Amino acid sequence: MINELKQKLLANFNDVQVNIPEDNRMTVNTKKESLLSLVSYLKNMGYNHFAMLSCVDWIDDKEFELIYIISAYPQDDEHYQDKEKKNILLKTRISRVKAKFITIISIFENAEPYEREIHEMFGIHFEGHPRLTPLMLERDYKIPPFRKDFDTNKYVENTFGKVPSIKERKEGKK
Amino acid sequence: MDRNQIGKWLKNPGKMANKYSFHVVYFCTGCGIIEVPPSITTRWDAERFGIIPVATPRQANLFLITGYVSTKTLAAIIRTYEQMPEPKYTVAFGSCPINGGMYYDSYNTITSLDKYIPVDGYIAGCMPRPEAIFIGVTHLWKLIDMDKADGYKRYREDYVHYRANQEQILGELDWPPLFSKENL
Amino acid sequence: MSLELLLIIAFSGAFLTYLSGKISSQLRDGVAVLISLGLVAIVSFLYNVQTETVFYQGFFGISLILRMNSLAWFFAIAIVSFTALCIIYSLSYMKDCERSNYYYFMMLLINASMLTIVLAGDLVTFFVAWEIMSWSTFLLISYNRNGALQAGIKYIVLSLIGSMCMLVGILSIYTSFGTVNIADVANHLTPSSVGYKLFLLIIFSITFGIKNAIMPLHTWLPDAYAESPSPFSAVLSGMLTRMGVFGFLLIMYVIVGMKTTLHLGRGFLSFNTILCWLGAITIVIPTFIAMLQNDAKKLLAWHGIGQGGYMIVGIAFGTSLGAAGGIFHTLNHATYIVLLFLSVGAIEYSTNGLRDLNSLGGLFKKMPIAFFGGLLGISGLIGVPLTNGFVSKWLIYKTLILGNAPFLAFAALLGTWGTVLSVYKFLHNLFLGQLPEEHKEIKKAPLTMQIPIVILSFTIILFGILPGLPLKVINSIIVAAGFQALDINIWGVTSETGTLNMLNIFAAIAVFGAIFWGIFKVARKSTPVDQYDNYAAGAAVPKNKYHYTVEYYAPFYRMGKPFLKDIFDMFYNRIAEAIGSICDSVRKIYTGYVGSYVMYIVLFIASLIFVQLTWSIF
Amino acid sequence: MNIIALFVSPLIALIAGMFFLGLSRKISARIQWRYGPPIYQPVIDVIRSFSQKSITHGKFFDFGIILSLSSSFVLILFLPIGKLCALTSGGLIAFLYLMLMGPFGIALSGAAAANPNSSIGISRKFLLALAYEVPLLLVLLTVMTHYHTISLVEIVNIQANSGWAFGSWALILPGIAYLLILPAILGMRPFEVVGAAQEISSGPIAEFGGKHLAFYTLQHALHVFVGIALFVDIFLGGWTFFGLLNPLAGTVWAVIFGIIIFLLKMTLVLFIGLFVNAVYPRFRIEQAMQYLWKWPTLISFVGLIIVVLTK
Repeated sequence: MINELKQKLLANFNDVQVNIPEDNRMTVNTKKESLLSLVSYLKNMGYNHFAMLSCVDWIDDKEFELIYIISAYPQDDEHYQDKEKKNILLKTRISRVKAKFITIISIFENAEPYEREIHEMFGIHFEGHPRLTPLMLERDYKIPPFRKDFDTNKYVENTFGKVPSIKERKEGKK
Repeated sequence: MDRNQIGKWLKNPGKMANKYSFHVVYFCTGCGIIEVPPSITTRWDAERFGIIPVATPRQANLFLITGYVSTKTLAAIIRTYEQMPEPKYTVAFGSCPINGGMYYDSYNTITSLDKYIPVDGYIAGCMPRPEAIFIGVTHLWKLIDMDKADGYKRYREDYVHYRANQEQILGELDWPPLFSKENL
Repeated sequence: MSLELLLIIAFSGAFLTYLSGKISSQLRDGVAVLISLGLVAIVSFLYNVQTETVFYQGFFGISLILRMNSLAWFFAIAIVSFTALCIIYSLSYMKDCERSNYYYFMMLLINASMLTIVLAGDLVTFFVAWEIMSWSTFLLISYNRNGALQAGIKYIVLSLIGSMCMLVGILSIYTSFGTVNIADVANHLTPSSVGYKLFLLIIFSITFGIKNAIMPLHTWLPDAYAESPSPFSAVLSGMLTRMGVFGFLLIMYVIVGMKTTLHLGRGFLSFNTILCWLGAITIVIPTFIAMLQNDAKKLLAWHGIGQGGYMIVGIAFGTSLGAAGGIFHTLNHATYIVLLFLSVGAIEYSTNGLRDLNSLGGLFKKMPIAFFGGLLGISGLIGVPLTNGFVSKWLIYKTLILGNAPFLAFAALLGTWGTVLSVYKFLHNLFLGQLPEEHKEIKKAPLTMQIPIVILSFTIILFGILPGLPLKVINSIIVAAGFQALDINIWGVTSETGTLNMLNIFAAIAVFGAIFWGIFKVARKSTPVDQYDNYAAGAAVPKNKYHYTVEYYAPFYRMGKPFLKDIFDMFYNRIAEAIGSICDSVRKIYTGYVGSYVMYIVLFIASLIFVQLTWSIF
Repeated sequence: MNIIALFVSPLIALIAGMFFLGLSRKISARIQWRYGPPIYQPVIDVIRSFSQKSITHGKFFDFGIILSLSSSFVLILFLPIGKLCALTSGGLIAFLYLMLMGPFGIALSGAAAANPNSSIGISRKFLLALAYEVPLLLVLLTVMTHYHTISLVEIVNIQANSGWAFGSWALILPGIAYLLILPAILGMRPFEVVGAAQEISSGPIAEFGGKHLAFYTLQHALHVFVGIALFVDIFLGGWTFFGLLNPLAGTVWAVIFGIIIFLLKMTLVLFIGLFVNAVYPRFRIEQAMQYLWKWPTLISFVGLIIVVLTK
């Protein structure tokens, strides 16, 4: 089944590289232009669960890699087994400078919080997203904290380290 | 209960009762909370020391913080601490509240808790076993006996400084100061 | 002071108020208050007076009589004082309303007509005053127009059915005995047949049952209470509806006579047992329907029905404790239901007409007087010890239990527990809990609204601790009706099967309250905190959303809602719809075409000729 | 005698109530293979609460809890404890109403705190009360109809001949029904829906701390005492024990031993509740209502019918 899908993908899309590391897992590397059509194609093929959006910061290549994890479940609910679930990892790379990409909300509505999270943690702008407001972080980080060039040690020293102990503060005041 | 104890009870019943009736707010922040269920159930039975968990800070006098404290949790911790009635004691459990522990370089985990609220005792370890909770409690008893568990008094005295530290991390706080001039 | 003069003052005062309203509104307010307070003074001077005067001779050969006795005085003083309080309350409540002349006119007219009803010594006066009361009530219920008009029509239709029944009864009495004087009728009725007595009892019971809203005849009440202006709702629920109780007392214990009434029928199928069971149903079902209401006034209205059941059970059970309890409960019910309606009215006034239980809350900090009124009102409604409701309910329970009617007692006690739930919801959703931001600044209720609330709250406590005061009058009423006298002292009732002494309970609660208040004061002083400094699992307290009101008893609603429908109302509505559609189809003969009318005339004449030719009737 | 009872019976009730609270914690611990707290632990808790500095949400927040505690003490005066009964006015009906005032005071106080957890807890409390009042009222009416009196003292005294109420077989069904609803009256599991600490942060008392909490604990102790004592008074004959005290009749010893017998009977009844409490999980409020309106109501209803028919 998953091999059939590989053949179909290779036939329909000319710029994909498909690997099957395990029986029920498939990774698809693609160009960013054809991602949207791939996602909608997969949805039509029965891969109707958008499980997660992840991101890797390839700082040496000056690129972000976005990973869309999409799964399909067998129709037969009663005899469901976990190994019958199939995952597809769609990987695409975008430029790290002024990073931006297109939203897939039109295909999978539940992508909204994932894209917000990625926007918050990596600073990738998703065009067409209805509200890219802060999701989890409360503080103002100059560089998004999950980027590789965010120096946590230095940041911690500058913020939490700079809070004086009560004793110091009392003496400093006096 | 020996004769010595009875004398202490007559002298200061409130203090002794505080010692032997810890009603605890378990602030389940990190992995430390997994050590709490064994400590209050059959295996270690904290209730024999009068320690029972309660649901709201209003009824508690011991505040147990079990694990790392992110900045967002810090606000909740401060609110909860301020809602507890005095006298109240704070015990931080595990290494994370002491110096950040394994989250020493995290971008949103504070490194030492006692800059923001007063901590009366630390139980070190990653994680400490339930026995360590009881050792911590016995140490806290000794501190209370010696009147050294005075975190709530320090908080009252140095409230301005604590508040300044809290605001330095959390920005402007959305609740009014606990101690204004009239109820100090 | 003769009774005619009293009624002349009452009726002419109403017209005078209306006329002075044409001159200036201040003058009208003054006149209205003066008239109503004057009536209170006059009636209270008539205490312990037993007179009977013929005020008009020769009304078709019937002499119209007014008489005063303890029963009449008891109801009269209640009517005039509650109306006076409501008039004082109206001064600011109705200030900016349109048609306020008309409002005061109707209020005083209703007051006067109720006074005439209780003073009437013959059935014609009674009927005429009853009609004046019904019609003017209809006009005031529909004062707010729109929805109120529907409620008013519902009321007047049922009320007319009642009046017709009463008219039939009065006519039959007149044709049988040739007199309508109540005392004479009672004398004539003693030797007459059981069937005729039963006929009279049933036909009058329909009239008074509609007025007192006994269960199958109650449907006019919830809408009418909810839609009329609050001070009038208070009068309506407090005294006007209880004219039904007065009527029951009159027909059962004065006209037919106590001993006869209690022995009509056999076993379960006797008149008073059936009436008791109707009363028991009236206690239980409306009380539970009240739990579902989201409109404060509607909730109180359903309780108005439910509490009426206690009076009926007490009166119909036919023991001296029961009758005393039923009559006393009429007075008590009036005090606390008037108080509750006035408190709700104060909220309406302050929040610009809000009385939805789901959108208010936390008002006890802003309106302490109205809150204490509400608290004491619901305490009376439940019957918490030290409030007057406790005493009257105690009398009823005791007689039911010792009279071997445990199922009636169960219904009554169950109704009380249902009352606890629904009135707590009322108090909680209006006054307790979080105060919404938009009600931080509200209009302050003026003094004229607070004074009646304070007086009534005081009355509730007074009659709760010293129940002997009203029970003394009630005792003379039940003695006049032929019951055994109760052994009453100022603190309560003594009898060999258990005494009630409010002094004990009052002293115990006062002493323990003082002790624990003292301990509370001596212990460490507590810090006052804001409502937003509240436990929310460490999160910030959300403003305006931290109040649990909607579907307050959700688990019960899920279980009970399908069973708690007002099926009688639906049944009557179905009948009304059917009549409407029949009339609609009848109307179709008016085609608007001259030819068809000509055809009708021709057909009619043809049929007449046909009839004449066949049977030769004419 | 009445004057002595005025001072003694609240003390007995308070001490016994606190003892029962401690005992129930200890017994539950032992059933769960724990050592358990010392038996005087509730007293320590109350002293601790008193020594703490509480918060208040306004005057009414204080008023409710004071009303609740003082009316609970008044309730004790109406309850025959052994042979002591300070006040008899009003009988069982006044008793029922006073039983209502304790929870009502807490409800007022809890709702004044403006905490939705409290409100939910109170809503559950009243629903549970409605649920168990139906069988309870039937049971009490059965007893009152059977003995043809509304006075609690008389009900106890009539039982002195047979030692308990079950000498007359018509009262067995109501007795069973009362035992079935006893955990609900005491607020124990499986009916611990009101102060559910894990769901609604201990319900009505979510905002109580310091002296408010201490007052609440005392009130709860009295409530537990009353719930059990009512059963002992109505069905187990109060101070009587099959004529054991007859030789002492009229002496002070009869009163003292009467109280001791009474408390022993109460402990016995408490144990029944505790064994259920220790092993059962909690009902949802709907399940609790359905249960209470099914079996206990049916049993007590049949009991009432039997009593009415055999009268």
